[in-house]
Amino acid sequence: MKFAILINEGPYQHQASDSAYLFCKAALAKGHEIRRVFFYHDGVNNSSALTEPPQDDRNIVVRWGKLAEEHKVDLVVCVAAALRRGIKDDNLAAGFRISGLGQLVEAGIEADRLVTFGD
Amino acid sequence: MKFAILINEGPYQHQASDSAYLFCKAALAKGHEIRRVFFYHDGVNNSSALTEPPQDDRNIVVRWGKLAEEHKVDLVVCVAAALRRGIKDDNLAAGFRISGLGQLVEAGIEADRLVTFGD
Amino acid sequence: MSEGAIKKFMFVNRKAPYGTVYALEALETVLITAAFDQDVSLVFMDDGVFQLKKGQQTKGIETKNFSPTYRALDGYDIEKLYVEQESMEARGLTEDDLLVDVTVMSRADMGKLMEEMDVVLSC
Amino acid sequence: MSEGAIKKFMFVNRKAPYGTVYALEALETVLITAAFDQDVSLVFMDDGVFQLKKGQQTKGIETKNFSPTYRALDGYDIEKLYVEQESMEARGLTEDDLLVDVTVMSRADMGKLMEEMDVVLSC
Amino acid sequence: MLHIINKSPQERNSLDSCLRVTQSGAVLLIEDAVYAATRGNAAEAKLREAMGSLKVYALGPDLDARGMSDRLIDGVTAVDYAGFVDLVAEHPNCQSWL
Amino acid sequence: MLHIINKSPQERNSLDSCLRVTQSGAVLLIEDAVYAATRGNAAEAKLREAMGSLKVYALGPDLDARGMSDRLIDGVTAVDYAGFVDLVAEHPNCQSWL
Repeated sequence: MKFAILINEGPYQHQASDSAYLFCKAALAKGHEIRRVFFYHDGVNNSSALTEPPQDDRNIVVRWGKLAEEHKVDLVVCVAAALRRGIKDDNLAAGFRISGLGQLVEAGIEADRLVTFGD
Repeated sequence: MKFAILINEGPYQHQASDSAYLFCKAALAKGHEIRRVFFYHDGVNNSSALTEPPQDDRNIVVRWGKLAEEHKVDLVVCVAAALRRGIKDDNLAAGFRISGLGQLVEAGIEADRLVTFGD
Repeated sequence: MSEGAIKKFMFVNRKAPYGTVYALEALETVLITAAFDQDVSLVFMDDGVFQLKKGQQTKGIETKNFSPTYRALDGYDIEKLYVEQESMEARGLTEDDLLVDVTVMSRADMGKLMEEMDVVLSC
Repeated sequence: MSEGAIKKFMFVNRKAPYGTVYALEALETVLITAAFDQDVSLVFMDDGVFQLKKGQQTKGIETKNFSPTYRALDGYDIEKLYVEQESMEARGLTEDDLLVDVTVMSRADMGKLMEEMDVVLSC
Repeated sequence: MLHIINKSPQERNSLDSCLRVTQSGAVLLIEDAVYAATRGNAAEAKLREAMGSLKVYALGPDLDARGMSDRLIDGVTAVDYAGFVDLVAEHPNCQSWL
Repeated sequence: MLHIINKSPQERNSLDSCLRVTQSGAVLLIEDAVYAATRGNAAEAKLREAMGSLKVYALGPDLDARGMSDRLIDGVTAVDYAGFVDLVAEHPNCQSWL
């Protein structure tokens, strides 16, 4: 089955990004496809290349990038929300790309299910 | 009177930073002193130099910087929270400085009132 | 899915305007979804009904008043606006207080309508 | 204020752990405040009482379990931990369920205690 | 003590929690909390009851933004940001119920 | 339809709202919403009532993290993330009550 994921909150502040990541890992392990992960609202903050969590904590940004690389998951950051919050190509982490909201709608159309994680 | 301000949420997503800004402007207009504005939790995202809101919207980051310049307000971003969220000297907006949580405690001790804005 | 596929998208607005950005950024998604020629429904329930309140004046909070956008939805062929009756009543609002024409629905009918959707986005 | 001034700081914890970062980052502030030799009180009310629940096992959500920190507060001379009785009862918890020794207080006494503080931080 | 509430009374429990423990002082409603001070809101009864022992204020610019200024409950005082500053200064301490 | 709730029933109104409009299908409690499925919580009665018409699930890893696994209400099914995925796949559509 093809899933699309929408993440509305930034890393660390809310559990949303963690839950979404663990959902994606479980879905991939079951042989499902993650068609796209779309980052909206404060969710765009998940793509900051400058993030440096404490060494004994998870690195949410890097973790998403690795998942994308290993499983060819398309991580798309909403350009309008990103500009409002200071995410640009300059500080965009590996594995993410910036694009328009149309990518969310397209994912909703093409995927069998869209699952939202937020606050 | 000396005020200290604590801001726990990022710009745009929540009204907290807007309310805090308008409170500070009103306090300064009344002749009070803003001893320090401390940015914690997602509040650190208020200091991103890369923020570019739509032209017909307020620029929250620049607005804080101007207030700091005009009224010598000390804008301090918590280093631990900032590292978790990808705010560093590289992308720190004018008028802000990064320092430790001790600056919040010190502000709480030195100010007559500490007012918190958050979610 | 093939070219030209049409899905039923529902946007469930449950948050008040201005306190958070969700209402504003949800509208952006609604407009784009309509541009993709999808079947778009908007639901306003809980504090989301406040988004449609007439007379919003944002000058004092130095924030953009985006409420006129709801009036413009019609021009994008977005005509399915539903308000849950119980939510409206619990906030002292009537249809006359709202910026746009809506279909007022009971909570039971609202639940049934949600069941029929392909994609439900909560904002 | 002069050197060596001591103020009464209260941290009001009203949020559950893990769902948001507030509980964890509040603890960081608590420790620093104690390091400044201030008079520190911690209040746990509403869902904040869940922060003190025994038996937290975070491996399954791949997040750091910070609950042992509450046990360590004693070592930083942070000994004023207050739990509101009504909040605990509404969540099916008793003192035996908590990681640390606390003073259980009625809502009325909690309100009075807050009045006596110099700085109240809500997290 | 000044209690500052910024959440809608029907979305979150912060107003309820504040009123549960607070016996005296003042409550200032800002941001989405201003809905609590409007006629017909489900929170109206509990707010009126609280007004027996607490002074209640609501931030005017937040009422205006939400189109709710004309339905403020009698006995609640609307203040602007300058009034917000005065309230914080006049009370010996304050607390934001986040 | 699968309804996903992620907020504590005593902090926010999302569980109440969901149960108000939903007559059938399933509810999955994740993150802070798992407290709703624990014995002694003020939400227990309303959850038990909902279980008359809805199937209720709770995410095990979130119960574990909060130290609440041993007080899950009888009749609520704990699932892991794989079970979460199955629930989304099995139902024709889903909704997150944010």
